[in-house]
Amino acid sequence: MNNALLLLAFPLTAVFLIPVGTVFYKGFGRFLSMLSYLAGIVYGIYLFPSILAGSKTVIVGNWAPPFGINLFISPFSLGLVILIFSAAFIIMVTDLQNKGKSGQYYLLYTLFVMASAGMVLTGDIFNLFVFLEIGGIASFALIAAGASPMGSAGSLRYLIQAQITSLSMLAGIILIYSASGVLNIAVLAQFKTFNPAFAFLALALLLFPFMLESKLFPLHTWVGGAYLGADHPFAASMSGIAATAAGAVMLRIVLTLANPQSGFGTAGKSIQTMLIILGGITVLIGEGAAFTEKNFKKTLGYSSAGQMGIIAVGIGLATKDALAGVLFLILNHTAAKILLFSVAGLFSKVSGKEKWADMKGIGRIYPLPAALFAAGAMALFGIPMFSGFWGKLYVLKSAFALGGLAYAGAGAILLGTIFEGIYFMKISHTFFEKSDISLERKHYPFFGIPALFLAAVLLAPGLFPSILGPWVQASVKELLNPISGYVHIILTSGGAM
Amino acid sequence: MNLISTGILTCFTAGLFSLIFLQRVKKLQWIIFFITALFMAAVAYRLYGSWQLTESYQTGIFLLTFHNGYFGWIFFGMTSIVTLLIALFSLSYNDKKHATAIAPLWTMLLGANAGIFFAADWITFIIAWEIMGWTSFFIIAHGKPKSFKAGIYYYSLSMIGAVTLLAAVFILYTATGTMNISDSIKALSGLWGNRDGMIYTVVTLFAVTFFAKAAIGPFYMWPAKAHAEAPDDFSSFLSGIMIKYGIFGLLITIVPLFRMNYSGPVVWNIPLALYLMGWIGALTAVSGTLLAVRENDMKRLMAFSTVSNIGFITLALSVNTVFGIVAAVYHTFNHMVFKGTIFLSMASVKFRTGERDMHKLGGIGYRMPIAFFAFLIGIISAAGIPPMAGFSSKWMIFQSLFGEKLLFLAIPAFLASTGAFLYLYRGLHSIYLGQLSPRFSSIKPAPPLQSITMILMMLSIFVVGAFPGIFLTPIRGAIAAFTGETISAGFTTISGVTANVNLFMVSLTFIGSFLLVLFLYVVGKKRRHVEPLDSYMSGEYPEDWNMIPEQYHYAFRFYEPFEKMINPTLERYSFENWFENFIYNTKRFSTSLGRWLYRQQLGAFIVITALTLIILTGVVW
Amino acid sequence: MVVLTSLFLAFSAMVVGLLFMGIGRKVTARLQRRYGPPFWQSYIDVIKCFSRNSISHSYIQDLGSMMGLAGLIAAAMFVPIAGWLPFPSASPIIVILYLMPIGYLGMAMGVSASGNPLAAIGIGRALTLMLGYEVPYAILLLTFIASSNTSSLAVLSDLQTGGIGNWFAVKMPIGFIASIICLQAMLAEKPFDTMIAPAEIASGPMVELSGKFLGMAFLQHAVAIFIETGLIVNMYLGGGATVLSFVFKQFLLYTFAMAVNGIYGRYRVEQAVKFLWIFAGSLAVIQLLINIF
Amino acid sequence: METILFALSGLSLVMVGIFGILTKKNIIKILLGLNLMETGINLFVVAMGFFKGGKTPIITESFTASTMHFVDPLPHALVLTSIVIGLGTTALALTLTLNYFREHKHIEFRGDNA
Amino acid sequence: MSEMLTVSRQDIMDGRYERVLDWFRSRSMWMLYYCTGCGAIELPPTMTSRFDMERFGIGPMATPRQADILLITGYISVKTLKRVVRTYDQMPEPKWVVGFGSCPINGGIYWNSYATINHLEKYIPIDLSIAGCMPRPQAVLSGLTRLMEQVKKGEAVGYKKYKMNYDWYKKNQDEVLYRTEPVLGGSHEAE
Repeated sequence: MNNALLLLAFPLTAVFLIPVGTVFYKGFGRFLSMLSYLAGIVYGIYLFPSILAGSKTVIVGNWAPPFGINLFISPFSLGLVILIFSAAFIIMVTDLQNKGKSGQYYLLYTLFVMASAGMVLTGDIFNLFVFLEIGGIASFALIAAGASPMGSAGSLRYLIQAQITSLSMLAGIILIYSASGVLNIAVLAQFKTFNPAFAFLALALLLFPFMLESKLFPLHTWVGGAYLGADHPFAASMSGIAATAAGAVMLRIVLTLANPQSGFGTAGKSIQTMLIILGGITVLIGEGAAFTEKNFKKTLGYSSAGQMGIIAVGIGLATKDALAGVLFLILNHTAAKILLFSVAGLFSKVSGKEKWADMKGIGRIYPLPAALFAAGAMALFGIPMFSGFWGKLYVLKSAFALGGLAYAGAGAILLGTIFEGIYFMKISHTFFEKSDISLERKHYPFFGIPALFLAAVLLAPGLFPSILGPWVQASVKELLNPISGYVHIILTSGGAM
Repeated sequence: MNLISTGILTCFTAGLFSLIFLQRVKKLQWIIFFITALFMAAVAYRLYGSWQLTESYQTGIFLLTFHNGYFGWIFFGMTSIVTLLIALFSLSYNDKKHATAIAPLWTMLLGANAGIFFAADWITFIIAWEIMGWTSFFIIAHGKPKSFKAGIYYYSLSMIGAVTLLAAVFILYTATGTMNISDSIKALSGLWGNRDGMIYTVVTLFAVTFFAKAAIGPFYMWPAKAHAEAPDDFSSFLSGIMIKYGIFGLLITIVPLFRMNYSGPVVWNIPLALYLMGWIGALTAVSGTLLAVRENDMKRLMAFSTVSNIGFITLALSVNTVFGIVAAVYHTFNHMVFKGTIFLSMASVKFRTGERDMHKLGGIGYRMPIAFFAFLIGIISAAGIPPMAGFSSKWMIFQSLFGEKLLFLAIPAFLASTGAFLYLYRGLHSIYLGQLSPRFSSIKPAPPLQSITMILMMLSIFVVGAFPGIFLTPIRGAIAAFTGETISAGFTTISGVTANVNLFMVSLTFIGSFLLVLFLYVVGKKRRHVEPLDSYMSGEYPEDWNMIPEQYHYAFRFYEPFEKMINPTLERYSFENWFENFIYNTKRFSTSLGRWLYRQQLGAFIVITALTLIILTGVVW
Repeated sequence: MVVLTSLFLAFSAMVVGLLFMGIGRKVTARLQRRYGPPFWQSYIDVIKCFSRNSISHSYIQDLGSMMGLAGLIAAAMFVPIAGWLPFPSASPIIVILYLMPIGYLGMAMGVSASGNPLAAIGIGRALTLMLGYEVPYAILLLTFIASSNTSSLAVLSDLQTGGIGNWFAVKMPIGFIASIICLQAMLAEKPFDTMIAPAEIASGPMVELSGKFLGMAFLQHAVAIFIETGLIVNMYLGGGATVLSFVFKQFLLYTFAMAVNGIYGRYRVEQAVKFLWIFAGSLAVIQLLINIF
Repeated sequence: METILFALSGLSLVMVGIFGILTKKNIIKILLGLNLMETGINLFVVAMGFFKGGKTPIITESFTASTMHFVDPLPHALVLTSIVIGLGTTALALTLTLNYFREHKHIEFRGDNA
Repeated sequence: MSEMLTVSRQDIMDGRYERVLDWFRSRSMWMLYYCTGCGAIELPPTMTSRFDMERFGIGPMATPRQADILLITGYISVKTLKRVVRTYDQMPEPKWVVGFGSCPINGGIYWNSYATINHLEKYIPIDLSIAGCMPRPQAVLSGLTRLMEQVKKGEAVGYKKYKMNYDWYKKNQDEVLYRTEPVLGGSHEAE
């Protein structure tokens, strides 16, 4: 059994089994979904050493790449899939304290995780569309399933916007198909006869939903409602999993298609410029919105937009350093956001408040979560000793080295960092402020252990950046040399499993 | 043995340890803090002499390097000693009633302190700088709503400084290809004449960073908030040591940059940019002084005094001579000691009384003599009056200005220097002299440990006042190692451009005169002691009018006529108001933008989407 | 030997200062068509003050008074009298200008310790006034640095030897006028005596001084007169070839100041500061500009 | 020519849909607009696979690859998927609208419930 | 101890050493005017160019701390007595009191007023009285020169008398002062 399809098969099996199992045991959904993530993690880690040695492609249904669907398992995609599964698993663990979620919730959640993982792995743009839609539908439902009465409103808005973008993507797909006759990224990467303008439009339409999902300006307007509606675990997932997947897809598509051998070459360059501009604006708008926002979940959501803006700038820069930074940032953002959302969830639960400004003094009753929040926040805005620092540093370094427009991007990142630092410090300190809040202190073991683990995940690469070294180097090498690292492997099916 | 990194790691480990495990035992946290400070002082002692010690660690693409240079060491050594004294003070200050939870963070801050001074490459410097930023934020805010406001103000400026530092470093790195601090500055100076625009960008960014930290120029307003609201014992660290990081930063970046290969425009023999910096420093000194004169809160007053002194130091740095640099560093160290003393004395007063508003105090000096003398010696030094240490450095700053004939810059400096008498006397009078309130009539003198600290600091001010060589000799050595040039100065004599002063002689003269006057005093007829309230009130008995001593304490709006004179000007040109208006308007703008974007999200979204599509297509076709 | 000469200088500064004060009173009296006290009246006053009992509110008052006089005496040691100094020093003006404040600070501290609000008001005014005159005075100092690159009084007086034509009062008349205005303020004579204002704030800083403390305040004022006039003599009037001519020039300056004192009213303190900054300050700046360019 | 006609008619449906989404506040109407848009895109997809005179791409006896012109079958397959997804989304959206109605007692976006 | 001690002036006069200082004291006498009554109007002519008090070293001073002479220029009402006593207490020794006009001597035209005291001597020791209503500047000067002579001889010893008979003076003062007690209800009552 050495088939990477299993990575998707585990959650998919769970999805099918959950409705059946829930009939017999109410907690079955939670159990099975967690089991499937765990299986995914274990299997991913099991595969990892061999993948690090050489990327492989998995051909689905025995149809060779130009025609059939293939999954691509590389250090980059496998690493992110492991990250996604781990994130899902940890979110589920922190959520263990909340009883009473139905089986459907876990079904949808597992579907969502599966779709996210699928987006990272797939090598076919229509397949990408399908995963996107599956994930989308799951998330609309999950947002609406959140406890907040705003759920359905936020969900509806998100739905409408997401549908428009995914329909645009469909149009993009068909444009590309009509011009080239293929849907496979690897093939497209070598397809030369594109009108650059046409290529730009197609590529932009193709990236549209992912820009939406990673909350890039001007497609970030759904953030408020959706985050407000979703419950904390799913808000964390949107931030940690969906955005990660979207970032991975953008990385894959932009870097693979924009290689100079492809007809998308010049268009890709324009797309990268666009990403720098939009990313820069997103950082400013996102952090600015978070700066003025008082609702805890929305603040974190907008901050997530800001982070994705930095990642977008990094993708746009597309240098070795920038991509290393992006990988650091993705890891950092996922871990930190899960940590922050879990703390936010815990605090909302114990205090019954939604706004962080109302949570004065809660950190004096729950010192560990509040301290971990501060740590996560600092990781997010790039304080040294956390991985976010290195990520930002790498992105900035390459931005300043490139010059020109990249200066603007770097300026936006720096300016956004100021806002981010200020409001995160505000929030962190608010928890420790003296107040007359009186809460009974309860113990939440399912919070502490995963939160500490996340803090460790944030801290370890920060202190010893070299532990991520092999993965980052392999990924960056793969992303920067799409022909040798991606196209050839797929087209020759050399590494087929 | 990797002494530097061991020291820094010790600080962080000790800090984390006490943060995590000693939350319940505040006393132990402070003891750990003191031990760490002691350890760092020992490290400083051990590091003396081994000037070639370099420690580096490979992390990712950057090499983290520490280097023990004479120049960094002298700052580190000085700060370590002062920190040790403050730590000693804190041990006694943080009793059950006054304890704050800042000790672990402060312990970590000591590590950042060492990191800043020993960093040999920019990444290390940035790391230390950022750690310093957030730890000090939490210390300043320390859980009080009012302090928190001050802290967030401080941190905002700190963040601005941090990001400009990042930008500056990366532009520098791109241009020079090296992360090593001194190498990169040297390499950058090689580009004078070719890429002046880039160099000025870097200079501006560095200037923002270090001006923001040192409260120079438009950033003059944060010390008043942060110093005032920080824990009292930390205020002296903040004012004495932390604000000097900015000066250190200027010393390692802008100052050497303009000393090497400069070929741009020149005003009065110094580079135009430095001349501008000089004016910024001079205006900072003046505005700090004028604002301090108006203050009624003792910690705010001294914070503005710090701003004023920093202005002086900037002025000396801008002179662009070795003499000026020596003067600046000397004044930096002097300021470290005397402002530390002053803040410790005020902390002691607050420890006993709990008051910070000066008009509510008064007469404390009759009850707390050692605190009073510490403050007195401190302000004499701060005012730059011989025979205390402050005079010699102020004198050198003036001499450095005279030496380059920067006479117009000297005018505001004189104004600030004389204005210092005003606010310093105000502090002395309002806190320690005048009428003693019955509320404080039974307060005890400062506890022994606090007294010992203050006595030690007083003595050092006095001794350095007579023998400036104690500071100047190592400083000259360090500057010689740093710039390759040196200045002449004796152990007791400071030489200026226009005249030399033998400070030992000045001290002796003063002591001799004092003895003479003491003789006169003894010869004169005996004195009778009366209570402060028994004073000339047109023959009136204050008790008859239900008057209490506080009402006879003239402290509130002490310089009202003068305030009336300067208030309109100060209010018109207040950066603080500008800054606050800016923040307010930014917030308003982003709120309304947010409303537009998020409330009408659907319509806005689609319009924008459509527009984007059209633009995308339009741009391309 | 140095100690003895220093002591001598200290006493002579007091003696000369008191003499001036006495003569000044006489001059004022004559201006007001009175007979006036004998010129040795000030000596009597001081001795009487020391012969009286005194009242002190706290140890700080004693200390402050002593510090006040000591600071001024120490400053006097640096003023060359016709080129003569008790011990070798360059006698830089800045040292003198900054040693005098220790005297004033001591005095201020002493009277503040009495707890009388009037004293504090007086000191507040005095310090404000100090801000008024120190700035023009410092600019005058800068004019010398601009013209002859020295801030040493000894060097300055040496530069002026050889006739009236070499005096800086002649060479830099504008600066001289500014310095005369500043002198008036430094001596706290009318129109700049708002810090004393006996009828308003009961003689301000001295309100609680009695007996020997008052005596020390008198001596302090005497020494201050000696230093302040001596500074200007050295700076502008050639310093004097002999001790006698030096003292005579001081005397002239002081008499002039007393004459002005006799006929003027009193400025409010902020008016005084404005006057000093605008008139003395701009005169000094003009002189500075002339000297630089 | 017919391909362009088809494509344009599809795109005009998209425009109608966008108009609906932009101008209407009633959620049902917005969803209708969305569906119109979706249909338009589907039409566009199909149009992209069509050319005049193309045969049905079904393998029959008369199938000879070298002579026959087929319309491209892949877009049809894609459209099928897309329609299914659209159906699912619409169903979900309607459910959400029902929820929305329960919570707000109306089915309009009023701009104040971000 | 309500009886006044009668001691001869010789016993409490200044000693030989003090006499040297007394000369200086006599040549430099600073006055504090207690200008409650109408007599103060006679002082400006005494000071200004016609008579010029300053030639004897006599001059006005602002506060009791600096003054040697307390000059009571006119009647003393019951309320002001308290202030006079306080002022006198605040003066450092040696100190002298000069009664100016008839009122401090015997009440003058106010002798039967309910609001004034008649004999200031009962409350504080008076070294010298200048009679007249009003005494002219010549009289003032003559009185002051007499005081100078007394001081020079060490005979002006009122302050020593006051110290010795403090209880007697205190009793007399209290007899009057209780009438002025409730000014604002008194601070001790308010607390």
